[in-house]
Amino acid sequence: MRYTPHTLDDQARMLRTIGIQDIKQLYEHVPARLRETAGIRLPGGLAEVAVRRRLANLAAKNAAATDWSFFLGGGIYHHAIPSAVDAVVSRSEFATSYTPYQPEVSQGTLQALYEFQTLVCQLTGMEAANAGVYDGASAAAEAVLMSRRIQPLSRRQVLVSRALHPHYREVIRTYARNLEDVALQEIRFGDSGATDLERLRAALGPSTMCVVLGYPNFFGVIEDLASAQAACARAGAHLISVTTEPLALGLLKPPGFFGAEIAVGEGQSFGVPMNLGGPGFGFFATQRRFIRNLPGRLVGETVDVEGRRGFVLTLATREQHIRRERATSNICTSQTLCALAATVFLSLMGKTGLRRLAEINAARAHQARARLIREARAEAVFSGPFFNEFVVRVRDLDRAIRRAGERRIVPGIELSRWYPELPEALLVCVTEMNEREEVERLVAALAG
Amino acid sequence: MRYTPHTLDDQARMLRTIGIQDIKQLYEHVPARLRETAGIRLPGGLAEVAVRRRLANLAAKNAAATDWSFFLGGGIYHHAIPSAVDAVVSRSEFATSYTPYQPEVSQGTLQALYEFQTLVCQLTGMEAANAGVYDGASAAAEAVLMSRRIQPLSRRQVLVSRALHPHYREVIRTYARNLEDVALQEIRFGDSGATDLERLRAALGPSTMCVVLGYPNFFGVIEDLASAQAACARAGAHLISVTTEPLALGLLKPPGFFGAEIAVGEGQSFGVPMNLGGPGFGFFATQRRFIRNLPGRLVGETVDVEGRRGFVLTLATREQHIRRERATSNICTSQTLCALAATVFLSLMGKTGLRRLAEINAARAHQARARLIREARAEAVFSGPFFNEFVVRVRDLDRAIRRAGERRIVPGIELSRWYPELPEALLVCVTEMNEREEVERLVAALAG
Amino acid sequence: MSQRLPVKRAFGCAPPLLFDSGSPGRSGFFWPEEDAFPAAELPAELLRDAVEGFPELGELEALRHFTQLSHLNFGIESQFYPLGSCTMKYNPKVNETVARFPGFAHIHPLAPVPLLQGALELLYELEGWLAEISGMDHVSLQPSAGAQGELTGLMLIRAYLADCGDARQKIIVPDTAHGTNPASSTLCGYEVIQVSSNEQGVMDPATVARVMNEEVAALMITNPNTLGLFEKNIEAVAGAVHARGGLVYLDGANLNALMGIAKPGHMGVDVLHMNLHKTFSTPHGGGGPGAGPVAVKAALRDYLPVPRIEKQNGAYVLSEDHPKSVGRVRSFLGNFGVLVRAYTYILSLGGDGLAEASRMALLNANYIRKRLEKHYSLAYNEPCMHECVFTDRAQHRFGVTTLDIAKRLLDYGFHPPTIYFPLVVSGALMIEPTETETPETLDAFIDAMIAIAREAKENPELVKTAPHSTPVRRLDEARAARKPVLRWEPERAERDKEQGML
Amino acid sequence: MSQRLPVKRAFGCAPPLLFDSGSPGRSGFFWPEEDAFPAAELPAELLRDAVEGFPELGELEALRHFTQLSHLNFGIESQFYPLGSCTMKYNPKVNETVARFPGFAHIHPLAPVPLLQGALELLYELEGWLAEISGMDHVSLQPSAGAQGELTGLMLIRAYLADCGDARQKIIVPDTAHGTNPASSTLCGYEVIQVSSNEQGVMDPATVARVMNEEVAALMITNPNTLGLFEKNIEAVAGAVHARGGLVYLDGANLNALMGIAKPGHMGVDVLHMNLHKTFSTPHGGGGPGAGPVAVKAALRDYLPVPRIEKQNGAYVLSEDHPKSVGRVRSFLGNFGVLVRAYTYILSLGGDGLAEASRMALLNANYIRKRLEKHYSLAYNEPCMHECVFTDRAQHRFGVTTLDIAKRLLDYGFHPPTIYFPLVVSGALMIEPTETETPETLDAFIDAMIAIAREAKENPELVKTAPHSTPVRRLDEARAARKPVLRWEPERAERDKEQGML
Ligand SMILES: Cc1ncc(COP(=O)(O)O)c(C=O)c1O
Ligand SMILES: Cc1ncc(COP(=O)(O)O)c(C=O)c1O
Repeated sequence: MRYTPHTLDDQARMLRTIGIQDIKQLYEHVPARLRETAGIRLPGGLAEVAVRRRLANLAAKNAAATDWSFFLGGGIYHHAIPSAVDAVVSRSEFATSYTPYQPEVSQGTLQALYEFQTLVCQLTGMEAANAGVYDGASAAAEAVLMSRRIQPLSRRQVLVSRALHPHYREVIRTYARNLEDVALQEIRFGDSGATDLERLRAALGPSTMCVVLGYPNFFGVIEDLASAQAACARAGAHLISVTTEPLALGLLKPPGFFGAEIAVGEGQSFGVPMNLGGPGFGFFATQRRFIRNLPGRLVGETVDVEGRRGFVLTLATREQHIRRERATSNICTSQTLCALAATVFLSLMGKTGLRRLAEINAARAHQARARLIREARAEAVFSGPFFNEFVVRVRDLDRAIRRAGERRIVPGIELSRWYPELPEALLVCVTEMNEREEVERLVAALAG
Repeated sequence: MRYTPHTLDDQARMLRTIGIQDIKQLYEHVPARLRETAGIRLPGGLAEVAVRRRLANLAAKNAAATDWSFFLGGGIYHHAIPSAVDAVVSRSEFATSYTPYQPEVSQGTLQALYEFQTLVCQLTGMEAANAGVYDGASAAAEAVLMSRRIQPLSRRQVLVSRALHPHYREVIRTYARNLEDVALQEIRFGDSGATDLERLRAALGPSTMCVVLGYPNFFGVIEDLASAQAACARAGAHLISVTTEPLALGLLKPPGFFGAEIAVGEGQSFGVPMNLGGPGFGFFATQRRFIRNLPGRLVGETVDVEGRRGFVLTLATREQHIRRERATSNICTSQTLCALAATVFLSLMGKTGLRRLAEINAARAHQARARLIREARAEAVFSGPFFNEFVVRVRDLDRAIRRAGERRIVPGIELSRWYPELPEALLVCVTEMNEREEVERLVAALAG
Repeated sequence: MSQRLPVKRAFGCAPPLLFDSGSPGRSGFFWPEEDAFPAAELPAELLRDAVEGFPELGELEALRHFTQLSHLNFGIESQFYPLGSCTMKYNPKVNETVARFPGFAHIHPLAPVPLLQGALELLYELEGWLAEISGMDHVSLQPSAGAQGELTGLMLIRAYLADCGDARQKIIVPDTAHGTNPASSTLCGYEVIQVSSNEQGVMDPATVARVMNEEVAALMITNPNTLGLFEKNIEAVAGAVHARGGLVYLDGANLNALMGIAKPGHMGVDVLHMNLHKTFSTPHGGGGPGAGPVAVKAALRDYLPVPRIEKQNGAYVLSEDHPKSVGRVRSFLGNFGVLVRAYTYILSLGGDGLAEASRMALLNANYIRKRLEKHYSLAYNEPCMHECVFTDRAQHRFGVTTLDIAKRLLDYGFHPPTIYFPLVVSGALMIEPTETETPETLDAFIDAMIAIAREAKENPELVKTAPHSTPVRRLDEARAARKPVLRWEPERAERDKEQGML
Repeated sequence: MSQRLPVKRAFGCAPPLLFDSGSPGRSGFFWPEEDAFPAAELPAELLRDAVEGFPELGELEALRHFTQLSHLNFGIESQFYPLGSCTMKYNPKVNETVARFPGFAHIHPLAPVPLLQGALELLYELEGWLAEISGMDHVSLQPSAGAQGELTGLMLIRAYLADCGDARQKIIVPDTAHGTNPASSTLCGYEVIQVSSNEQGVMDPATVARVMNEEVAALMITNPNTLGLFEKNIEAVAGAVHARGGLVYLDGANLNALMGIAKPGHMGVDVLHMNLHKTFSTPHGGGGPGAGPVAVKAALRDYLPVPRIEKQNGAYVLSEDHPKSVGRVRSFLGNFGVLVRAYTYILSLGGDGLAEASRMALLNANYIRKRLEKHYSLAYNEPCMHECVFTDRAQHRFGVTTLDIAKRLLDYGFHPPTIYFPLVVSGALMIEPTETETPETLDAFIDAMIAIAREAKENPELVKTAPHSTPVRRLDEARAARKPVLRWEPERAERDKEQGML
């Protein structure tokens, strides 16, 4: 059979050793009724070439960024991935190993995760980070749950910015729903596209547990974390900063700089292909005093019996396999290989490269916005500062999008499906992958 | 710069250590006139994304077997390559290492080459094989040179079948040309498409050094090696068997079975992409008594100081780096990584798989030929038995080829450019990659 | 002190940390084109300074760092990896090839749906296949891993019961359950009632009936359970739960034992999750990414997470409008890249191949069980399914524990079984060979286990001080937890250098 | 006997041979579709029996075999590999990515030329770039490696002279030349005159003039030569050769030292070859594939091998009709896959980047030379270019040889330099760091060399018995050559098992 190496002789020999004649005897203790109806009605297996043909046909029915011009962000970004990244993550020693339960033969994964944790701290300006969680959205939800573990029972009100990524707000709602004590409240955004700080201050109170803001937010706007943090501090609430485009942290003051208690986000931008939105990974950072409340895996430094440095999974007493129903979270398998990709990516970019890449993104996005407004009669929607994403209003948006589509351009994301208050608004993202001439074609297409 | 890691500080520190101020001092002993005119007038370097774009554009201007139906063989074959093959050869421990001069840290390459030599022996039915040469054509030429090293000065006539691959005949001519004593003579083929054995017997004589036959030959026809070998033996000439489609050896009696003195060929069919015809590798096998006359690298078994088995490059006294002008050949860098690919490929196919794959090729080719003759009014050209390639005559061939081209089909190779005596003859190759429905479309296209 | 110096060896030395490598100003980033580009005008007060302590390496330098790290890892393609409950089967290379097709790797989840028809077709088909394999009615591919599948499953049980006006507070979980089961229950706002398995290592219907009442929302059961035993009373157990209005959740992480042998959907299961990174061959990646689809019976369909993939006159669409749905459990459409691999695996094996896989998984596990039973004592003397559980009882008298045995296996070039799990077995050694291993490999592993049993008797010190041949030897985990060092910091790097630790 | 048993270690054990693995009837080949297909009617007497002793493994089994083998190899991405004359620079990953584009990997050389325009454009452009870099007029990309480039170059010299009615019989080759130079000369039907380099390690014009006469077709010179020294008299030397009607062939294997510094085409060179698998970063693959293009001055153009790539009103064509050509030197169009990588490398670096590469190659080599000169004695006290050559003179008195030093370096995790070449230097240690290595790596290597120099003094036995940490220790090469065992055979496998060698 395809991947089972057993020849008939192998099977016969093994059955003899076991002391039975027929392999069926191995599961005859399974109730007959179940066995009789267990047949799988699927076609037979295919040769590798046939499998590749079938998958190639399916892939051909999708629009890939390799032949289309995407101006799509909204939580998943099209960035350059150096070939060296895949060369590392496709090495079977990384790709096929399990969660590093046996540290003596897992130092590769463990050291890389320790380096990952450090990189996340450096980028977010926080003191401690875990080895990653599923994605940015569940990271945001886990952050709320972590705040709940820390804050007194009297604080269960969660203030969520309406300018936070809609999926993230939904996932927070899904997770919170099962915990009767948590009450979510949405805070509107103002004309700048940033969360309305007046409304935030008004909503903050003695029962507030935490405030969740996007940084930058879903509109690409850079929130004023300084003021938000000040307000939270005054009210005794935690500030949770959520980043969907981590490249921004190569350029912007990090959440830790403002004193955020928790900084989380999606890391896909760092060396992970878009993959229709997954797998990427969630990053999760906090202050040292909170490390025992962290969800997920933590890698720590230690020494072996000969005094040599080594790395291990640590603080496992937080985790499900030890703590079971009292664990800080239920996460077991996470997104390690994507975290490794990010670690490789960031070590290739390095201090100067990451900064430069962020500058290139900002420069291209700002130039594109200016040209769309100047040359394509698009209207600015928000006045706040932004990184590589921005919102414009395009008259007759549907036709404009269709026009662009005919030229193999996807000009951005329509916001009205999540924000009825923003008709004909388009969220446009421009990265280093959008050539100057692509921007020309975008402007032409939207100008009509 | 792109791949040079030196920062300006690094350079300054290193120059200080060396004891100079300016890096130019390192080559000021190079005549000034040379230095002044050494500037390279090429554009500046490009970022990886730009490089990939440029190469993607070039690649898009070629017709790839992934979107076209190729019925092309003629020395390079489109076969299935399991993903596992590239997974192995792309491992940097194999891909980036040098010829294994330091066996203690090259056992990976050395054991694989030892296994390769064994596989070549098993396939060809010969007693010994080297670690590979450049390609099938130079292998054929090297075989003639090897025969020359063995045969007495009185034997310098080389009989080459006209049904041998034209490129191979040309390369033999190119190599022989510099050796005044070697005289090449071509032997015609008969109606079967096989070498005319009468003519061969007539040409064979006391001055004949060797006879070179394709097995199968360029027309896909399976030569009668038994009779050829008998004739050679009688005349004291060496029989050199040359195989361009090694998959045939999974099904056909091997050259060694008939007593050929040397069996060589091209190995691309075994796990190496077509790559516009290179890199592939030449395989080279002979009888034990001749091993000291072999060209190229040889890997042998030995033991280390603790008695453990290990492998080393051996019989180096044949080679250029020791023997210099008296070496058996000048080959140094060969095609090791391709030989490794073949070793992986053959170990995946295995005894039963290789046979089955060969049968599938033969079955499809035979069926296609029958249908072309029956349904597309193509005429059989040769009567001899064939493996996965055959020749048919198609009326109005140019128009037929154009018609096929419009349907993204390349129906085969026109022979008239090499064989004016075969007008409108088409060499058609059918492998496991040509789906049943592709054959339908081929028949339809040629039927017009 | 000298032993503190890094080991000098030809192979397998750990590289220094990224942060202790490189040189200021060095970078693998190269983007000459851009130099002309006008910079964006962003208010200076928004901008950070260069990231302190960030790596500064060249491309080869970085690549060599990670290549050297890879040489410190065991992996399925280098070693036998019989980690119980983890199903470390071969991860086919063709899966990796197709997952990298640009039409899968470089597509955006918020692109217009007409531009994603191939992806949606794949997902739609995969949902159907998983339903057929598991005997359930509907599937959602959203959850990112098994644990998130559990949480999703429990959430929809909760939502379903709430709709029936029958809010309940508790979940019954067997003592053999994986830690994620109780953890997910709590996360879903439930209280956990732990029940113990009987002397045969399985759930007893009577026991369940005894704890089952109107406060209990569901029973979470694993089948085969973590002892590798088939829950032969599962139908009766499910009956007892259903009788009192509860639902049955099946942890399908061990589905690799059941394909073509028994369908969970026929056992009275209402909800289950599957681990595609186990049964369906997607790589574990050193701890993910995985995928943990949930499958339900028809009655629970409306509660599945959004978005859902539907086929409307020939075209695939994403529908979000399901008022009863538990909502969205993660961003976008799940771990698509993982789902492509699982799809490819099922397509490659086909129905018969999957059944064959489960049969061979059982054959391999029982072969090991048989050959080792005279040398190690079995936790339960029952026929096993895809894995078998031993204990260190027989070695205890020599002072050799399961941990020692595991570490000694490393010196023989084998990854150890899962140890000390399930918790009900003291010193558990949980061995899951999977179906992709040859009998020769099993024999080599078994011989090593037997040799270790002998060493435990004749030379216990050798075993207790193992491993002896790994890049680092036994690590001080207590120290790591006592004063956690979770990141590099400049000062520490200095200190360690002085102490010669690196 | 026990030491003959395979080493037990966690990492780095050699797997058994393919032929001693597996099980009869096992195969990684899976092709269910075909079963219906009617078999071809081939005469039974043409068909062989199953291939005796052929491997019978499963897919994972085979993959694990080769993955384990890979762990026994050093490679550039795991170790520093300063192998002199081999230019073991970083082989960029992007080259590997683009070379695998279907539009390059899956194209057929005999497809109609209109279907290959992208490939021909690439080759045409690459020819022009190599001409510009080397200062020559025309280039052929046909030769498969350096040695075949040499042969091709000598053949066209021969053809050219023959056409001039001036057939000649001899080639002058310096004693420092690489072995392929004399070997290629013989293969081309020439007789070799070896001339020795002067006390500065370079060719002396007078010496050359002395041996130069009307029988000599050409001088083969390497610049920088294999001592890493620039042939500073090359113009005069070339003059001496030209004066008597001979041509000058340059072995361009060391071009990595010259880019942007000096063009061979300006030195009086008529013909040269380049090693793309050295200067232009294509991977060595454990011994190939490579590419050894030949470049010539205008006068020799008509003699270049066929086919030639020409541009005719916008389209690229392959022309075979060149009556003066030496003919075809290999099948099809050369090692295209390698040429794509070299093209990508040049495109990535650009003209300035190539010049920078050569400058940094010189910087690295001179840095090593400087730091080691107090610990090892230099072969020649001359400024070096891209590599430097030391000897074991200083270690000899402790009975420690170049071989011992090389083997001891393995224990420090470094690949040794090229040893005992060039032959004119006794106990040569030829170190070529290349430009892609960091100063920190050079320092680590230098420190290891210095430590070994100390060990040679204080503990020579340690060095003489090295390596101590490799999967196998020093191997008996004499035994291998005495009774060559070049292949597996069933009987031998048996015998070895008895002797416990595997
Ligand atoms: C029985 C069982 N249930 C649940 C899980 C959790 O699955 P995941 O790690 O994908 O979250 C596992 C994984 O180890 C398991 O073995
Ligand atoms: C100076 C020199 N010339 C020629 C060659 C031969 O090149 P190749 O190995 O590509 O045949 C080499 C390769 O080692 C070399 O170093």
